[in-house]
Amino acid sequence: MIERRQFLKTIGISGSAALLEQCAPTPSHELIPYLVAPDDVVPGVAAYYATTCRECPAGCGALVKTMNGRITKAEGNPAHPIGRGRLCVRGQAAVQSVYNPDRFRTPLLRDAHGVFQPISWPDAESLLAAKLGAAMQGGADRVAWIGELLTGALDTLTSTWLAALGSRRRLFYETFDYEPLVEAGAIAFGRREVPRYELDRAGFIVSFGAEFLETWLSNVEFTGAYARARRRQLRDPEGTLLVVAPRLSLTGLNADAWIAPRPGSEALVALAMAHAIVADGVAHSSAAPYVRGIASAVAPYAAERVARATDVDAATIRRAARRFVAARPSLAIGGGVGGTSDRHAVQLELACLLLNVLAGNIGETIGYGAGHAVDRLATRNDMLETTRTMASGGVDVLLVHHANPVFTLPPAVGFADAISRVPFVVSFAGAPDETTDRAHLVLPDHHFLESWGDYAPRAGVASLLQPAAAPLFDTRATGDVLIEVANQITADTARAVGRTTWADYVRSRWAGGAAAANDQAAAAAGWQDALASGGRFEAVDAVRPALGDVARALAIDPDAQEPAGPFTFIACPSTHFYDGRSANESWLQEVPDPITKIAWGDWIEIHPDAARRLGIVDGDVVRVTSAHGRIEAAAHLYAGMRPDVIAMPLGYGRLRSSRHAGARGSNAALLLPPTAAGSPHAVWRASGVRVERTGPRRVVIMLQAHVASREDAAPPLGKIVDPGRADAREPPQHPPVDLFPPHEHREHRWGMAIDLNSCTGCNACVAACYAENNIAVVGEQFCGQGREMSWIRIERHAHTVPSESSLHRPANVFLPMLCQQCDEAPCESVCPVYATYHNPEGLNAQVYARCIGTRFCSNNCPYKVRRFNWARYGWEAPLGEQLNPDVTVRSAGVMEKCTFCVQRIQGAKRAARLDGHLLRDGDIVPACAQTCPAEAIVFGDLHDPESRVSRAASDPRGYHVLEELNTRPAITYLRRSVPGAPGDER
Amino acid sequence: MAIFERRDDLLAAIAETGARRVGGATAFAPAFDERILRAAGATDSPVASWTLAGGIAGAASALAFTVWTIRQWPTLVVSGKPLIPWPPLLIIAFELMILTAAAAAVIAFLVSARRARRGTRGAYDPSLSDARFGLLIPCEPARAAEIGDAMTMCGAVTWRIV
Amino acid sequence: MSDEPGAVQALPVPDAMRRVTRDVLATLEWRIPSWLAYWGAVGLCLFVWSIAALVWAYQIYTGLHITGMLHPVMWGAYITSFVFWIGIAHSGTLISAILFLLRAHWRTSLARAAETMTIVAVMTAGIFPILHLGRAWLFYWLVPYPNERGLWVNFSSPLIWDATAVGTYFVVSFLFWFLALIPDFAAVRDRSSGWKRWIFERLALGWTGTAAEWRHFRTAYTLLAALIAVLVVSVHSIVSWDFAVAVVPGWHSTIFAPYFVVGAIFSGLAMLLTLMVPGRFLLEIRDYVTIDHLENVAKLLVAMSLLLTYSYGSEMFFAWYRGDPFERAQWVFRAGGGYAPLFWLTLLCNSVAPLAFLSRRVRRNTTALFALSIVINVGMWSERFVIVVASLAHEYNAYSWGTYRPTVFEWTVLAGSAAWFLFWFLLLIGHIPAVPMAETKERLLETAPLEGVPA
Amino acid sequence: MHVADDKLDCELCHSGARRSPFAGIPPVERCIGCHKYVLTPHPEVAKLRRMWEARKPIRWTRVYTLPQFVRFDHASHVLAKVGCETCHGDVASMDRIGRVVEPAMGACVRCHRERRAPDDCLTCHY
Repeated sequence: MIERRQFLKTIGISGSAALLEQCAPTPSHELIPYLVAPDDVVPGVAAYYATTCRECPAGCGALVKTMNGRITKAEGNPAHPIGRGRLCVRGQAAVQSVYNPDRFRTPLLRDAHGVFQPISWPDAESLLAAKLGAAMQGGADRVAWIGELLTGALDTLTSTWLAALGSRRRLFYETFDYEPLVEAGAIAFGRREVPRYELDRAGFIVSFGAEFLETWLSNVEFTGAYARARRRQLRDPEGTLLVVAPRLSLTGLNADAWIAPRPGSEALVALAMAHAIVADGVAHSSAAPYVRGIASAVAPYAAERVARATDVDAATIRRAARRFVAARPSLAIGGGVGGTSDRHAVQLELACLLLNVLAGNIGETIGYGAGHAVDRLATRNDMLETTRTMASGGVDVLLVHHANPVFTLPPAVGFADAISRVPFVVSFAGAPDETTDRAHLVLPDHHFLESWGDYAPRAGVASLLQPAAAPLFDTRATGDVLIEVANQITADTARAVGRTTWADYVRSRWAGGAAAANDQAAAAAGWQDALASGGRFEAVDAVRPALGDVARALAIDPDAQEPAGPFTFIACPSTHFYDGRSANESWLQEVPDPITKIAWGDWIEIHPDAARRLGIVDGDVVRVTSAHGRIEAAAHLYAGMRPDVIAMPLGYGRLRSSRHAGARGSNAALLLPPTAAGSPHAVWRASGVRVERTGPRRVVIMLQAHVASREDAAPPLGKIVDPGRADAREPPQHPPVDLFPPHEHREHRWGMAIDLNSCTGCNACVAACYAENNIAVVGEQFCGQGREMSWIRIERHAHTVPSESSLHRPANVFLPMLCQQCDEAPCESVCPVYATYHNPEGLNAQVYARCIGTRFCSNNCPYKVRRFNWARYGWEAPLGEQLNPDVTVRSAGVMEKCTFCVQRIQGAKRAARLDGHLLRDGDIVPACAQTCPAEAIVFGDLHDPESRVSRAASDPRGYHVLEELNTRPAITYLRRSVPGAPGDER
Repeated sequence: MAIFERRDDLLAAIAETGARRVGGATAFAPAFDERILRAAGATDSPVASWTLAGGIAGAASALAFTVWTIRQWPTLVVSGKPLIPWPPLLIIAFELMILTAAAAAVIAFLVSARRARRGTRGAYDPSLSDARFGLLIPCEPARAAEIGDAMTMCGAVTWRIV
Repeated sequence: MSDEPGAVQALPVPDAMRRVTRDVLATLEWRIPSWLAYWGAVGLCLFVWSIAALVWAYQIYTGLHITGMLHPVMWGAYITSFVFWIGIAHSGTLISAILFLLRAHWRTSLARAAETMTIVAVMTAGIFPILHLGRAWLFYWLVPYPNERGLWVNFSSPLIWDATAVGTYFVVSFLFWFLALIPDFAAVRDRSSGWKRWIFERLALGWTGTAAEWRHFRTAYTLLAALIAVLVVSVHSIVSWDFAVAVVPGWHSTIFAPYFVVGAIFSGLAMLLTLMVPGRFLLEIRDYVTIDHLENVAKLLVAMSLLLTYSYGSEMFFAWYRGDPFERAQWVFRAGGGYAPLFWLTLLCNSVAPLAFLSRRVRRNTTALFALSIVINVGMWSERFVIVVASLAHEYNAYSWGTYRPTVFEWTVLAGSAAWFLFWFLLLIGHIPAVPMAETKERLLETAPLEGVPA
Repeated sequence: MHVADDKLDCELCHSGARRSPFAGIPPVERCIGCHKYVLTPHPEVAKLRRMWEARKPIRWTRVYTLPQFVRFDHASHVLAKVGCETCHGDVASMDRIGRVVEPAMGACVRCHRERRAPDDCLTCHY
């Protein structure tokens, strides 16, 4: 195993004797101790650092696990209000981007031939200083900064720094902005901010396309809240979530009900609901002062009147409206990227706010006051303006900081041309992307897991970033670079910034905030406390703003039809790649998309009816043409949308030849206009697009053979139950029969309970398992041959529940499938060499060292959760350094599978032994359960009747997958509650 | 030692020896023939009982061995079966029974065949494996000629003293 | 020589017996005109299986990904062929042992070829379980030997039963084969000189053919025949349990044991024809392996084919009658899914084609016999393929259905195994009496008119 | 000789043994910690000094190795009162450290069974 040796070498350098012992297949014959032992590293013992995930603007708290000075795993920080100790699939994969082989290893300068050449830091910095000095002479605003969303230390530093350079041109650019929402807030309540949504307090949620379980605003936080709401609403015959959108995103698939209006008419539906509430006079008392105003504002939008424009019948709208007020406190969420951002985006947000006012949700489930970092994002207008300035040569030096506008802005904006007109472009990116391709100087920043910093997603949540490991390459913190450069340009700039290091800069600011600046002790204590807890968190109480006049802003012609054209194209954010930034992380490529289960490639979603009309079958290459561009990709038939809509995920078609993302698929943004028609906002739709079949089938790697249930298959394994019968315990259809006495497990009987009612299918557990268990990435070709290695996978099972007029029932079940640790496992008895057996604690053990690879166990596993090493799989340097030293790396020809993270079980027992207490419920948390944002997975000891898992397992909704086979799994699944679900299928 | 061309002559010759009160004659044949065997009084064989013994021994030791190995590691439980599941062990035992029984049969044959050849040294003639029959009659040299003639009478093609 | 039976029986007994010796020995002493063809064939086989050996080496080096196997179809062409060859191994013993016990005397002249085929087929089959291992170099862990780890094998595993059964079967059929050869070796010994004589002296173990020797010989032979008759049935039953004890829909069936035994005998007989129709020309033994013998084999084939058809029928019937949705889904898939062509081919080759043997003209036409025997071999292989692969491709969990197609590497290995089989078969049959002489002579004596015995 | 003459405790230098799966090798810093004062004239110690000043780590030769699919946790064994000498032998009496117990599965299992420690495969293999 070459990659292991490589791994070893680096360890040898870092000097830990311990790892040699642990990881060498052919152990080296020398032990190299530290010269001076670092105080926080005990070889072989994990150290955790509290920091903040910066994969997206949500800013979840993270605990980073390091072993022997290497980052092996990222987990959520339980002390942190955002994420509450959970991470999403992208957060889990963040560690992989630390060891991304494509990362810049040194600063680079483009030479005369346009080729990057390494350059030393001092040279690079003085060069930059010179360029900036020159630009300053040119006048004001000749220097522009486009970068990721900043708050706190770096925010202050950059603003003072730019000010010193005489520039106000600083844009915080995020691909997905929340401009309409902010604007609506301003119009309705005079507050330019994104409100705080408390989904867990809502009795009923209506989402007008906001994909809050995937990428919208703060998906981990919202997933947890939504799951809690679902658990509370379990027995509600109407369910918890109604989605109003032309296409079902992952959030939509998790909804109880779905209304599919004509694209662009969502606002009308919302207004019609408001109209219905006012007309029926069921508005909440707290809304009394505003009812008349609202009534006049929404007068034109009677349900019947908008029915034609929206293609939603009046009765359904009324029903939704009644339900919305009845279930107070409820919550209406508007916006969302793939869903409904449109030229009526602001109106939609306003309509949502009106609904929330009418139902009396303001201050209950939706709160103003805290604001959100995204309030400070540059608007699409700002971007266009700057683009124009750049194009007209108004910018001498452009500094790009962790942003990739060249790729993420729709090409129609023309940013790529504009940037080529800028004489000197500097990028702080850590890895190559489309923007660095156009940069003249690259000053690679540390990875955020290697850096100092802070980020405050919203008021009251001041979150700290601290390095979990020494920088892997010759990178430098952007803060340090700015300080150094400022000190080189002029005396003034030097004075403005001061002479310090970035780390001190951050620390001083935090210490200053901690207590009275003069109290050193308190300052130090506050700093230590922040380091330990990952930041400073206090509650901010919400304000109840008064509703302003909205009538003017709501000018939609209720009878207007969307511009004609066969199809509306929707570019959806990717659950795995966000806007494409994480597309180079092989875990995210190999773990299939939660909806389509497609890996390693892009696709275009077409409704089966439309496909039939166009003579397109699954996998055909289709061309989509809009006014702005053309795309070709393989068709994927998806019934979860209107027949007049086609959709495609963003994040593919990265031009840069980074090894995994590069040249894979095509960029959905190609089809998008620079702004929505007749509005200044960004838009992720293109109406009036043409679709045609251009080519024969292309291989699409779909890891789930069949999503929908088929006639030649048996009923779906993921079961559903009607809310009415959620407490009705059905008698077991297959009472266990056995010739032999059952196992007696002396001490423990490890078991798991998975609540299908909570699971949203977000794939976080899958990525966590890859990280924890050294699961090999087999790559595109092998995935295509069905040889992926994932120990846990999310199966999507689609049930058919009849829809009621315009109200459809998605009835989707996401079934996390992993080794069931059967008491009477079919796999065990067929192994000739005892490589797999039943251990005294109820685990279905797999001893890799003993396995000779007859593969009978896998054949005999009804759940098909065993994975075989068909080849010698590698970890390209430095990816190998992420490997978890507590888990054996499996060799070719060996079977492997989930063992409930046995290394964690043994670790917890060991820890308990060492500080002499007994194992408590919750001491052991497998990686999947640890990260599950919906807290759907509970692990524990089935022997202890008081344990959480025992209680969960005895839930009336509980069942075992394929229990008729009498395998006695240790995993109990709890049926998903789906309104209108038929009686038990079998 | 007399060599015959035809089986019936041999049978006659055997009868003749009986008449002349010379016992213990050994008949040679190129192929198995029930009549010759009956005439020559080769009726019973120990092979059968050996085989039986071998079979029983095999089955017993197989059972003992498998049970013993399983008891070596009592924590290795598979599929919720009891530690010592009899159906598989019976299968193993059965196979080993057949194996040892067969081996015993062959060994028994080799041993008793060798014993049977004792005292026929030098009598053998290559033609006996082709188409001819032979009869080896032990007698005191005095009667050799007489018996030789008798054999010729019965149709022996040749006879010689060994 | 003619194709007419009884050319030998017509002669007076002693001459007939001499004639037998002469003809059979002729096959050993390069006096056969077809010796060039013989060595050509042997050489070709050697070449082919050496290529396959190289492929195996590569597979061990790079891993099993060069095969078409995937999740969930973890067994493919290798295991299919294992079952196939084990099946082939069955007719040999069936013919010798069971027919011997039943005093079906026509078996005599076929017995030697059949038994040789058995031994070689087991040798071939035995390779595959090792060949398909993920870590083939650790195959010896399948053997319960005392080791430092204190670990033994899991006797509950059907694979261990399998190893035991196949091992036993090989040893016992070898003993049976060798025992029958002893008197014949003696005959060869007496008719050869020099180093050959030296060898055959050793092989004959000092056989002289006294009445007592014959008695012991016959007792041992009969007992072995009896043991083997039981063994034959048990071995393929156990092979079938490899599948029947699994929970896989399409495998989990109680009729598998008899069903596999019948199939095995069926394919074995077919293979016997495939070998002996050309073989009796090649070795010039048409007087002994006459058209009557071949016809008898054909008759057996019809019987077996009917039994097999019955098994197919009952298997499908119970799949439907049981009412298990997964089992039904499996059969819908077999008949209509990706492997449907093979499924129907199987029925055609094994249930329909052999019915041609109902006509006497076909039974006695060597070309037809040969052609049909090939058809049946193909049918039996694809039957095993459908059982092994189709079942795995379409199990309980719709998430992981998959389609398996053998790769060029696997085909090479399979071709190699066939070559390996022919190589050893030709080598052996060419260097031992291809027809049991002693037994043929015994038949001559038995049928000889009994002249009056002087009182 | 540290053990024999100076009666030093193993864990003084191999401090990992108590708290980590790995006993660990003392950092050069710790050696110097004593040898700044102790036995300074000794040639070996001088060598040590030179390395310390040159900031060069000592390259120790490895005596015991385990394959990567086995987990051995020093801490648990220390806790279970399994003395170092059980595997490493009586270091005091050794002039040059050598293998006492062949680190193979048989030895582990035997010892575990004698001491009623778990003989479940997952104890060490995962």
